[in-house]
Amino acid sequence: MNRLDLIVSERELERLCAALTNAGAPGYTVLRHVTGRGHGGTVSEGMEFSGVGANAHVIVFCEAAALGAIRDAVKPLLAYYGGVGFVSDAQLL
Amino acid sequence: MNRLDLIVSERELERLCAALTNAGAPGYTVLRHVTGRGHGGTVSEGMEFSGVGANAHVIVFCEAAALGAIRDAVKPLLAYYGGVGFVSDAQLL
Amino acid sequence: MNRLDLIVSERELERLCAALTNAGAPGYTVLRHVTGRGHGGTVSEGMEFSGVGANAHVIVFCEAAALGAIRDAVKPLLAYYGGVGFVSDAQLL
Amino acid sequence: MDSTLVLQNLLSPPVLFFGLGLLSVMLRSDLEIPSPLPKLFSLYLLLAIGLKGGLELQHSGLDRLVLLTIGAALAMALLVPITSFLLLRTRFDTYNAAALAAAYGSISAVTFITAETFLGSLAVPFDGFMVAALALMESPAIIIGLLLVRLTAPRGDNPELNWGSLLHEAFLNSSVLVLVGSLLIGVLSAAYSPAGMAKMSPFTDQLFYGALSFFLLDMGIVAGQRLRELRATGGFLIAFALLSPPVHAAVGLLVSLLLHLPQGDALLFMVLCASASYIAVPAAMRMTVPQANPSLYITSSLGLTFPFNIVVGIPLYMAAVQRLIPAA
Amino acid sequence: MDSTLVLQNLLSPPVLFFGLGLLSVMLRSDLEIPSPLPKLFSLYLLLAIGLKGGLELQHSGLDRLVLLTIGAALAMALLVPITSFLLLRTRFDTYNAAALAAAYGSISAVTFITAETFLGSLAVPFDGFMVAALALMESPAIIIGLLLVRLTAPRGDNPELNWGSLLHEAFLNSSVLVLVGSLLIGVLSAAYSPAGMAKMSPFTDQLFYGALSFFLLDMGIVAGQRLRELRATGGFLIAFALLSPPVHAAVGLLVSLLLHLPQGDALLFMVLCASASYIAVPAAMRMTVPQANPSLYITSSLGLTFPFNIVVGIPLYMAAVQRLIPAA
Amino acid sequence: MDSTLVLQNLLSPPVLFFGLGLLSVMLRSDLEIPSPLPKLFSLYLLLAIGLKGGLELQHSGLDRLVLLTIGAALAMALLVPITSFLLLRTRFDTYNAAALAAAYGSISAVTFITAETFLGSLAVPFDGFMVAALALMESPAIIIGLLLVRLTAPRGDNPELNWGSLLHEAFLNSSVLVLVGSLLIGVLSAAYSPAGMAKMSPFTDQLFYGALSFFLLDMGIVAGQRLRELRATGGFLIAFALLSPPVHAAVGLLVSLLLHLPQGDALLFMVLCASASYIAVPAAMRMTVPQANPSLYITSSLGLTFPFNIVVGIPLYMAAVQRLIPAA
Ligand SMILES: Nc1ncnc2c1ncn2[C@@H]1O[C@H](COP(=O)(O)O)[C@@H](O)[C@H]1O
Ligand SMILES: Nc1ncnc2c1ncn2[C@@H]1O[C@H](COP(=O)(O)O)[C@@H](O)[C@H]1O
Ligand SMILES: Nc1ncnc2c1ncn2[C@@H]1O[C@H](COP(=O)(O)O)[C@@H](O)[C@H]1O
Ligand code: NA
Ligand code: NA
Ligand code: NA
Repeated sequence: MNRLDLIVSERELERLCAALTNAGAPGYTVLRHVTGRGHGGTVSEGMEFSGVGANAHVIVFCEAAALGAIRDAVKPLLAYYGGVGFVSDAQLL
Repeated sequence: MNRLDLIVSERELERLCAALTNAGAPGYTVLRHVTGRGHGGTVSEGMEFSGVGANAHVIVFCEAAALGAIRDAVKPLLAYYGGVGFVSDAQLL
Repeated sequence: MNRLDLIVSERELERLCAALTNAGAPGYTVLRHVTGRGHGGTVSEGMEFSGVGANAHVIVFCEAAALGAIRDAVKPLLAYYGGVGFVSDAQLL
Repeated sequence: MDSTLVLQNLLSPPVLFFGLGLLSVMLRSDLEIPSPLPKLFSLYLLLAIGLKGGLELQHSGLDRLVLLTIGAALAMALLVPITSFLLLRTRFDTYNAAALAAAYGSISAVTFITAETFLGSLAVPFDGFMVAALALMESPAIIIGLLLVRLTAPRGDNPELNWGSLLHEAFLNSSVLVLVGSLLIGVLSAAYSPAGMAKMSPFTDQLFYGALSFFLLDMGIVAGQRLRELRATGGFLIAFALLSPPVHAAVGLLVSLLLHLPQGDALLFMVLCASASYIAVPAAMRMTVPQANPSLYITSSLGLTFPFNIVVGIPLYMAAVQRLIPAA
Repeated sequence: MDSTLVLQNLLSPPVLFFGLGLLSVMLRSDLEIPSPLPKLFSLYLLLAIGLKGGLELQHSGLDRLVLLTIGAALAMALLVPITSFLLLRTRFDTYNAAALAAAYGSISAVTFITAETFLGSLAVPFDGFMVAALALMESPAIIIGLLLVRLTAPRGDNPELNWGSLLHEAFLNSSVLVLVGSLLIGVLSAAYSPAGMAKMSPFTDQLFYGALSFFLLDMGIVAGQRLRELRATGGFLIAFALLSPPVHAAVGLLVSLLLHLPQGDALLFMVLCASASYIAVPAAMRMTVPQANPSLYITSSLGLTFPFNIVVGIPLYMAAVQRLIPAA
Repeated sequence: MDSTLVLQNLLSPPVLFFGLGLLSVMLRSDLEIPSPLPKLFSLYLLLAIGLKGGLELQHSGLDRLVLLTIGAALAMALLVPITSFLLLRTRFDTYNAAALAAAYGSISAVTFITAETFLGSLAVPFDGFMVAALALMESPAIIIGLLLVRLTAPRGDNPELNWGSLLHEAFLNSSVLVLVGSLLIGVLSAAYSPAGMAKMSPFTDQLFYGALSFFLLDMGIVAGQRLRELRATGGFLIAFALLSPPVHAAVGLLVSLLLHLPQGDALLFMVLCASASYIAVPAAMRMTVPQANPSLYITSSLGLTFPFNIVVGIPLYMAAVQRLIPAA
């Protein structure tokens, strides 16, 4: 199996989850109120009151066979809005 | 070493942590207020005020030798209450 | 690529992030309000009101080449203040 | 008369804010009251209502009517879940029928509070001991629900459940604890620290109406999100969620007439019977009957029964009360 | 006279708490108002100001002056972003210029609220319908901003954007929804449930000043954090952020004179023109113009323009108002 | 007389809510006040007490008694940690002894606030400058604590610590900053913006008692959780945590007699001496003396000393005050 770690702005979260569901992800886990630093600079919780929001960390465990479709659904969102995605190996407990 | 990712309802968190400790896990890290989608449908923060709670994400780093006991302690909880568990490889920094 | 998972007290978070940046980490993601159990006992959210804080979970994805410098920057902090660090493999999505 | 009461209820700030919350979900706005702010308001409301009830209970004391009313409340907390279970069992498996029955046998504190506020705006008085009835009706249905599962489910399906943890879940869950605790603190402080109770008043009395409105904005959002899952609920449950409240309220009215309760107490008694729990019971069922599907009992109690009672039920019940019980 | 007004503003609790927040960032204290507490206060302020505006609007009704003022507000919500865009485009690419223009064409509710509070402490009256102008000026600039991008950006850069989601973002974002919703609830409740409105008053009126002070403590922290990023902003934008407010306020004063607005309404109108959005617009731009750099539009509107207006702008504009408009 | 005072304190809403929190932990209820709500209440209490102290300080001015009292407070902030260190060093290593000494040399703002509320319910007046003493006693112990480590610990164990970051930690931590900042804002606003201060009053005065009660509910939970870890603490530290408060209070009473402080100020002075910090000091020690075990200094100050003072200590000290100082 594979594990995906996607980190995007909370503003795009709904869009990302819809894309994951459409691409056949069997499930996902979302951690909100996440901060960090990337190419787009530092993201803090300071602006959360304004609706701009912080980041969200989305974790997907899926079969290797499902990875291609998910990648195709997710990559354009990351490219247009920013955010990063990584894959690693995992097995069912 | 191994890394375990367990995602359960916050309602079972205390029980899960007790099971981990009893099974000899050297430590664990808990992220609460986690949302997501799985076989049991979508979990949001909307019902947190009611005590139903959202999900919790529990991470355990342990020696491969300890994995068996932890799996035996955790699997019945996941089977009865729902929730998912995954394993991957990791090393001490 | 590598994935680093660092879990420290929120009190040392600023110091850790500065160390990561100085050591050339290309970015990082921070999850605050994290609880858990380790050699230092149990950490809960109960004392957050007091400024003592809970834990923070910091994730870094970096090239294997950058790992050495990051390890050298992070290990002394973990040794002095407590906290744990683990490495695993990962690839860009 | 009915339509005036409905309109007066509908155009009051708390109900309008509830509507704004519902609307924001329908319009898919990004409005959210982020967690744990709803918890702050729900804790505050329980604490304030407990204190006020305790203060009044201390002044009125425990006479025969109080004990009779509380006894009747407990009887309803047994009757409603058992009859509901028998009805629901015709369509649902034993787990879901029991969890739904427990929800409808228990109460919704926010519905009760909204009814109190409605009485306040009509200047109809009510007694502090009704809060004790509220507190005592929350737990029994949780136990009945699990007993029903035990008695009717196939053997061997229920590992590791024991009476200790069940009673704990029923009587020591946070909402019961805060409500009962505040009630007792109200009784004690009213007796021994009246100056202290007076200094609580700006917090518990004056802010109450605004805090309720703010919380109902969130409840509107949550109820609206639940309404989206209505498809999964099915026509039978929708009918049950909308028709059982007036039926249970009618039984409550009958009991109120027998007990000669005054108008205000009668309305509150009806609301206790008519409302369904979406706080203590779902939290307990999630743990003790994990085989039941939470989206059934939460959607019906929170997405249908709660809005029905808040918007239509309360003025409707009041109209019946005014017709059958003379004003004091 | 000016210096008295400046001092009186500077030494009022809300502005002093704003200063304390700024100071804590400069001194690198670990003071933080943890999320989501700032959201609680910002929702509360919008809700309270909406209700109060609705109450007064219901009393005053919609006469000719009201409609003219609201029309003028909408005209300013078109004029300011277009002229700002033309100016900013000389230094920034089309995306950043448009996002900045949208921010300055829209409004800052907290600046407006602080101006109302300032008028309150001077005992200068103002009209409830100004809140309607505030609500209506929030959205148009979002649309203008995106239209400017569409008309001037190279083709093929904007995938999947459609008018539906743009209008949705402009008119149904949470701050517009809460403000407009509370305004309408205020109008309705004032008409049909005056007792309900009276019971809201301790929550919406009496707490208002304290809640504003607490929120401005957080705004001081956030503005201070933004000020640290000033280096990335560049001299031109710094000048724009500090000079455009008095220029836009002057235009606003001219319009107020033409409309014969009384002192209080004139100040509020000027503040609407002079303030820049750091809530609705950045949230919308992040989504609809992701090519623009948020740290430019947030830093300039929140780190520079907002403190300028709060600390210096409001008393300055008031001094001009007092010079040119006779007291009622 | 003592027992009346104890009972009156015990049955007041704030102390009863503290007890409810303790009870909920003992009964293993799932009641929690989720983070960051406790932070909201603790920030609010510091802000309100600072403002009120500043207002009164502005009215009373800085006379000789004020300066003497503040000087005595600072002397106690040196004496208590040094004597405590010498005692604790007999059983603990230098790090733990110093961290504990720092906690007991510093103060607990919530204990102080509860004592003020207790005086309020007895209608015994006290002076605003006592808040200045509170603010000034918070920091010195942090510095003493680290100095004790430096002077007594083996060389080479303390990397990268410098005076800058220590002073920063001592004087600019968030609780000192909010308290001192609000005190200064209170002084300034009372002088230059009395209307503003009046408008703060519903927020800072009227809500105070209720907010304190709510916060003490959480403090009861946190203290109860700490009490569970008592086994790790050891008998010596338990004795120290329960016996040092009356001893330090007695020294405080002696100083109060020498200074001819009136009853109210004397009680507050005793409470400052008797209370231990579980906010600023633990946060600073976690950073500057990581070798010390937080569960020792947090458990003893929060799990033992704090409840002792809240429940028993305050009325006990008041009984002594009433015996030795004539009412004004
Ligand atoms: N190398 C990295 N390791 C961990 N998190 C990262 C990394 N790069 C970016 N992120 C996270 O992804 C968010 C968006 O990244 P970016 O679009 O590059 O600004 C950042 O705010 C971080 O939270
Ligand atoms: N494939 C998956 N990847 C990541 N998280 C998952 C996955 N499946 C389930 N989860 C998480 O586990 C929770 C419980 O899963 P379940 O019991 O299947 O409903 C869900 O709410 C998700 O947060
Ligand atoms: N084996 C482990 N697996 C997961 N998290 C751990 C582990 N050990 C420690 N932690 C986390 O790291 C924090 C600090 O660890 P320590 O310094 O060992 O007390 C703990 O509070 C846990 O959140
Ligand atoms: Na019921
Ligand atoms: Na503007
Ligand atoms: Na002390």
